[in-house]
Amino acid sequence: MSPLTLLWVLPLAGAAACLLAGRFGRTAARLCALASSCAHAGACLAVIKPFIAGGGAGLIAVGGEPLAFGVSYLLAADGFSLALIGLTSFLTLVCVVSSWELEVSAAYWANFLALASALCGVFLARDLFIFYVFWEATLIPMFFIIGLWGSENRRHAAVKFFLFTFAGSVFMLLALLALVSAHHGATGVWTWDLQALKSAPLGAAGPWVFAGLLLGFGVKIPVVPLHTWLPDAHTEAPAAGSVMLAGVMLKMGLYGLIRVAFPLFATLSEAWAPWLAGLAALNAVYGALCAMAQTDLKRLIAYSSIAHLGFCLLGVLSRTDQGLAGGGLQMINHGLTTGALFLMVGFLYERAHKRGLADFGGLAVRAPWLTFFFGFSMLASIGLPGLNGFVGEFMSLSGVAHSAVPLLSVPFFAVAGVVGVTLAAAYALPAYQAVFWAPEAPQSVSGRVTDLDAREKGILWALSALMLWIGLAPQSWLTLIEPSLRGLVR
Amino acid sequence: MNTAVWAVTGVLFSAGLAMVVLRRQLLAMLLGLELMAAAANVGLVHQACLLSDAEALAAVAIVIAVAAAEAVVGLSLILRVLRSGRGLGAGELTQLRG
Amino acid sequence: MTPAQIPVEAWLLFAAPVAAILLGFFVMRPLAPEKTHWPILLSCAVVTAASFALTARVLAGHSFDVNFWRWAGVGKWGVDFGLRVDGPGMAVLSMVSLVGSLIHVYAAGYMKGDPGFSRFFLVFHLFFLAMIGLLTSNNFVQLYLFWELVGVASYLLVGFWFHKESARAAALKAFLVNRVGDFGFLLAVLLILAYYKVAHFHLVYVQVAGGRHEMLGVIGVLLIWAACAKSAQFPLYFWLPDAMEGPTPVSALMHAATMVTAGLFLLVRAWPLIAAVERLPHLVAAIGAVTALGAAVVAGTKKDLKRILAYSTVSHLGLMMLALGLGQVAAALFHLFTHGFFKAALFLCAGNIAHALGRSTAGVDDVGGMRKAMPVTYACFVAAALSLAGVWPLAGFYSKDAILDAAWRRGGGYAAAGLLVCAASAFYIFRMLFLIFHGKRPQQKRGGERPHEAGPAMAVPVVFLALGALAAGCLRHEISNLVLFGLKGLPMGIPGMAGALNLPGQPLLPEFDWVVFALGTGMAALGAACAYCLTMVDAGWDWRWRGGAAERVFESDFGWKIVVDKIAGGVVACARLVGNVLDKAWWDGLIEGLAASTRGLSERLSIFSAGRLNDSLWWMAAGAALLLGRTLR
Amino acid sequence: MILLPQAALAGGVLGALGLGLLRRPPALAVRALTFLAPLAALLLLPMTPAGLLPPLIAVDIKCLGWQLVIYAAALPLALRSSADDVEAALFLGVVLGMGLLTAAGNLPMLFLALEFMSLPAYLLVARAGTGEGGRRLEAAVKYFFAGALAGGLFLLGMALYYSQTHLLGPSPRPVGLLAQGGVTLMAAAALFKIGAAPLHWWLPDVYEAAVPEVTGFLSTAMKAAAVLFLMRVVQLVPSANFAPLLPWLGAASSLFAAVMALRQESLQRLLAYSSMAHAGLLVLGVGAWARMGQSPVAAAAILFYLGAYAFMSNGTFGFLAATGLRTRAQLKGYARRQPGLALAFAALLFCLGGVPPTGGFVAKLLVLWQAVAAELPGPAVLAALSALISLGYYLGLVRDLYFEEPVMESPAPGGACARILVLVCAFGALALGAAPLLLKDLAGGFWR
Repeated sequence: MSPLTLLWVLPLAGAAACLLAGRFGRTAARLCALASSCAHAGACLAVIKPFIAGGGAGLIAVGGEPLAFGVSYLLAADGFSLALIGLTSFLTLVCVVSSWELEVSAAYWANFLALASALCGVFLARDLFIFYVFWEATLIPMFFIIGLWGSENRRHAAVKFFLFTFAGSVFMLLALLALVSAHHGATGVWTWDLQALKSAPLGAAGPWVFAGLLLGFGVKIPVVPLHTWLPDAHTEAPAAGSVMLAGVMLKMGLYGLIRVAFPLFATLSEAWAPWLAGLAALNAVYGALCAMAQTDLKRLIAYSSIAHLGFCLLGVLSRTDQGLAGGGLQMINHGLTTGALFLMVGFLYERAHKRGLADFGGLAVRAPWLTFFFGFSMLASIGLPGLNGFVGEFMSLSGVAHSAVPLLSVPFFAVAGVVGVTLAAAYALPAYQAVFWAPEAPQSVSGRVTDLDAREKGILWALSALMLWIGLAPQSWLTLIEPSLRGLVR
Repeated sequence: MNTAVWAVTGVLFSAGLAMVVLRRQLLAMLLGLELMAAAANVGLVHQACLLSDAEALAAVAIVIAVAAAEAVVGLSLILRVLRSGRGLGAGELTQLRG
Repeated sequence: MTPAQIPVEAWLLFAAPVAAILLGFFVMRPLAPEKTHWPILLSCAVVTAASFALTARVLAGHSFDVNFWRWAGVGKWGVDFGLRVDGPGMAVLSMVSLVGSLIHVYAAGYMKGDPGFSRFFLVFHLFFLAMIGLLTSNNFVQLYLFWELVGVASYLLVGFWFHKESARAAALKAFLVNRVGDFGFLLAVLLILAYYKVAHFHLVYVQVAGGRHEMLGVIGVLLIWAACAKSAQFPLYFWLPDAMEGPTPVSALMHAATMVTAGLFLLVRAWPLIAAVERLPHLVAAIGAVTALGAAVVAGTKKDLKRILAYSTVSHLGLMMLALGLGQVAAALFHLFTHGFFKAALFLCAGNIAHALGRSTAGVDDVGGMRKAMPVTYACFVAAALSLAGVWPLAGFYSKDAILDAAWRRGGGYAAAGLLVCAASAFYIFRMLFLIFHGKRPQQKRGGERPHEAGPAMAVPVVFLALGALAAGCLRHEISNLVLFGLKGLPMGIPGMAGALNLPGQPLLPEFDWVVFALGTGMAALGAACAYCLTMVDAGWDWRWRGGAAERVFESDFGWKIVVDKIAGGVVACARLVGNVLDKAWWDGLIEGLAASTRGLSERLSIFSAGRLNDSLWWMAAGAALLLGRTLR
Repeated sequence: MILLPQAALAGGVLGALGLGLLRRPPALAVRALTFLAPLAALLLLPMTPAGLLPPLIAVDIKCLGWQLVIYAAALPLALRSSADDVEAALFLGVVLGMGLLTAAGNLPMLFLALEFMSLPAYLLVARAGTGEGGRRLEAAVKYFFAGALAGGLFLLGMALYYSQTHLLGPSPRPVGLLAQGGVTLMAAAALFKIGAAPLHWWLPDVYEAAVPEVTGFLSTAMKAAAVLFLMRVVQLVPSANFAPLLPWLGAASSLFAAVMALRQESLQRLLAYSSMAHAGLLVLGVGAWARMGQSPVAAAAILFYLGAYAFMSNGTFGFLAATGLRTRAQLKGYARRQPGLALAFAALLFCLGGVPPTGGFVAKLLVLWQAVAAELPGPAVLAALSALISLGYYLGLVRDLYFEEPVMESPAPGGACARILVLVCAFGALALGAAPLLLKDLAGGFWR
């Protein structure tokens, strides 16, 4: 049992243990969930620590003994994957602790741990079959999380979320199959190994296969035309569900692009980079504009996620050192800031069962700590320098302005990105003021809102400390992410 | 001569098919089925005699046996429909739809 | 110069405020919120002392610029943070630290008893730290970092009394306008990094001096755009008058002395880039002249005391921009130095008056004949007013005279603008003076108690500032040397840097010129005379013309506020259109409709299987025939 | 010796009828026979060596594989405890017919086996099950007439084929137009049996009216036999004219079935259309198999799919039998009443939908893989679309199961034996998800 296999088996075992512990009552299940997520976080740190000490450029791999149908159990982790796995385990721990007081059944904890296991699987898999299985396996736990513990029209949102992602993934599956068949046609060997498939001669079908992959990953990122599942899924998911959905699941799409799509189709991705960058810039501006028009706080944060992911995509597409590192780091940052924001909206929803901007007001008086933390995360989210949001966005945009890719070097993508940054303040601050600063509206439910308790404050202090650390001293994080990224797209 | 036999087969088969598809009466449809089986047999037996091929003649025997079995099953079903009081028309059998 | 050799005062500049804020937040706020200001005032003292020590070092020719920390580095691309202590930086920092400390003391008195006392002081000192960082950073990225931090601090402070609707709106407007300005700054920094491969000031200067002028025009315009937002210049000035909603110490420190000068300081830092493109300095000068004139005229028509001073600040910043545009770096910085003193003094006097009347802000018609009631405030107000108007021995005269001299020498529109601004500023300041202190109108009794002189904590800082407004003029040679020295003897701590770079344009203040003196003082006297007749002689002037078309013109700043509201409304409408109509109704509707239409299709298709036996058989036969037909072709 | 399994089944039929003669058929004995005969066939299977009994019988390794799948799929119905000897005989007769089909050597034997398995099936549909039989009778009549018509078409096809090629078995040389026409007619008969689009009208009515266990049996064992029948017809001539049509026909019928199932209120009718969608996918698989020169890899993919589908379909229909649920409204909130059964049903639904960690995904992947490998992009995309639409109603069912509030009073659940069957099927379907691991050495030969 190599450490990498442990990384995805541990949460799964934890999930099973939670279900069993559920027999003996809720507290047993909760404790079991906490134990397994702590163990998982510990395992991640144990793997990451020596990795950073070794300069962050190495690669831990698990031998790929062949299974049936050309599949081989091939796992590998470089700095970038480990960073995302670390984020997954940390956010799972945050979710477990933040939903401690909810009266939920053991299945709630089991689903979260199963989701964490599947996510770690995605970030570890180097064999496209296993990658795809984990990729889709994440849908089932999230479907139940949204469906069973969501808010009012959770049922529709859960089905829409599953179908939307499945639609993208089905065509991705066809693309993978075409790739494997083409490789078999040329070499006579059935294999799903990512490295081997790089040499698959696709010829005329190349653009179609690349488009299939992009469709699958694009739905998950989400790229604007394929994004309409996100606001519903985020709004209806429970607090912890939105944290995992925004924190890690949105990164699967971009990770897939960086790990699978770009290396497999280096020439095509270079040729299509300007078009994709156009979409990414559209993402940034469109997400911000939509966020400005929202009246539901959670929906506003969901649209802001679309904008942030637009920056990550821009950075990655610029194919420059700092752009890639910026995109990668922004994925982690977005996980932290949007995770924190969703947590706090979740706390509000737990107390007042309302999410509208007009339903609150005067919270600065009733819940000063919540006001402080929400303000802190919101500033990090709109990219205040000194906090983590700025580092990712700045490096991504600097990458785009600096890029050597034709048409991309003309800075209008950078201009669009900076317009997105500017609009960020335009949607975040009015909402912040309406909920926290404005006096209590007549029909407001602020009366039910009590300030954060120690547990909630503890989580938010941890998240804020991380945000400040990345914002002021991103170098240590960059050494973890950057070396592996640079090798990928070059 | 060969074409004459095929003409008979064709005519008989299409008559049988027409009876099955167009007629409302269940019995008439059953007759149509038997007619189709018989038509195919005519073609088969003619060709078998030309080639005096034993295997084909055995096939003809099998076809005749099977057609008979088919008739038995068909009649039993139609009788049950009659006993359940719904008459022979195929039109009333529309409980299952959609 | 290696990081180890950085003098301890430079470290103290940062260590003291950070320690005070952390101590304040984690210790004082929970335990003794009303004593939060003790560690903070101590840190102000330390900072002031350190800044004076550093100024002495720079005057002695030991300014330094050194990188001590790699913020983020990837492959060849990298951004380092460092410290740059040189002439312009120290000139502004010394004023900022002194004025800032005095205003901190004033705030201790002014904000006593306010429920958000500790929150106020923490954010106030965070702003102070940000301003220090801004003035001592040695590259564009670090400057941008503190620049944004200053913007956030101004948002939190303007919106300090968040229960007031107008304060919230003003805070939001201030931050969004600054954000629009930062659009230019961020894009400029990205372009500098992209085309010059480095963000460090001096390395960029060397490249620009070496002839690389790629995208310099665009970068210059963007930087000017950013400066216009922060220093409230023509296109983006309209947030400053509304920012008066904040408490008086905020208005005094941020919106008079320090924050608004950040924009000018950015242009000083980026001056070699802007000067390298021949048309840009004219743009800066033109913006400065237009803003100065427009704001001075509008200031004369305002009713609220603090708004008059706000427009006066916009006007004086316009003058500084004009000086900078004409190449007079030292003149601009010296005027910034003196303006800090007399404008802060004026604001604090206005604060005292309002405080005395028991209100947060006072209008011209609420006050009158306060001369005997508040003698100290009256004295300070007169000193600062005269200094502002540019009366001979005072500080304001020397700095304004230098600018007027440069404008007069350049001639043309600039000279006319300069003179008109002198007249207009004299008019509005004396109008204020007469209306508040000498007005014959009987005082309306409100709240019964007579206005009394402010307490010592609020009066002492005002006095010091007034003294500064009087005496700052004699420092003019030190300031100009400081600016000159700062740029010459700059031992470079950064490898691969050539010797110091001389800024284009005369660094020294011009000599005394009788013609300019006569013209300036004459125009000031003319302004004062007009103010006297329109307030003391014909008392009703201030109310007669109101209500007419003229008021609408002045209230909307010659129509500019209407244009801005239209633009803002347009953006919000566009967002609502995209968000609700395009995204929710059409696009989401299309996809949901697709799903619904497949269900509908299933509805329509089911009529085929009506369950009749013959139809089934008919379809079967037809299917077989179809299959046969397709294969036999 | 080579027909041992079939002999065991024939013994079963005669035994059941014999017991009937004794007027008082002891219920236990009949039930034992219905269970033992397929089990005996299953056990005897590996022992029967390949061999030829020209011209009627031809048994080889592949045919044994097919028999294995068919008998396994037939087992669940064998479990249904019914004291009725005639029903037992009919069931064993159908299974015997399928056994003969796998061993059929030439066309007449194929026709005999086809009718031998169809005729008892019509009666089984009419007879099995308690309560008023009106709906089942109507379904049986429809099934009979459709089946007989298909039989007639097959006969005509055989006659035409024979008249030109003078052969009753596969012809090595390419054949003329008349024979091609004959082969096409025979293929039409096979397509009818599978339930492909234009010839499918009988399927929903029969699957809805019959008792769930019988429907499960029909949708799995009968479908496997029908697919084998289609493959035998394709093998008749070197390059059949209708083969290139199969992928499009399969994909189109799968899409049509998926769309039709969206709006169904009755659970059995919905699962009937879902079964038709899977049948379409299998026809696509056969088309890909034919296009790739009848490669064993494609045949293995189809066999795997049928094996996985046997678990899935028997499981879902077993669930309907075990719980007695009829409409989607009754299904609402059922997870609160029967958490264990509901979880198994949800797992089966995810398998049917082809969602990765399950066996259904591996099956669908293999068939799609063959379609893509055979350069059939159009049908592959249509199949992917139908998979997406079918997931729509599978998720709809899971949504009713878990997310809805229980509305109506649902009937009391059935016996323990039926519930265990559902759990076993669910476990089997999920276990197949790890097929790459499980079949590491077995399928190695194919895929290396």
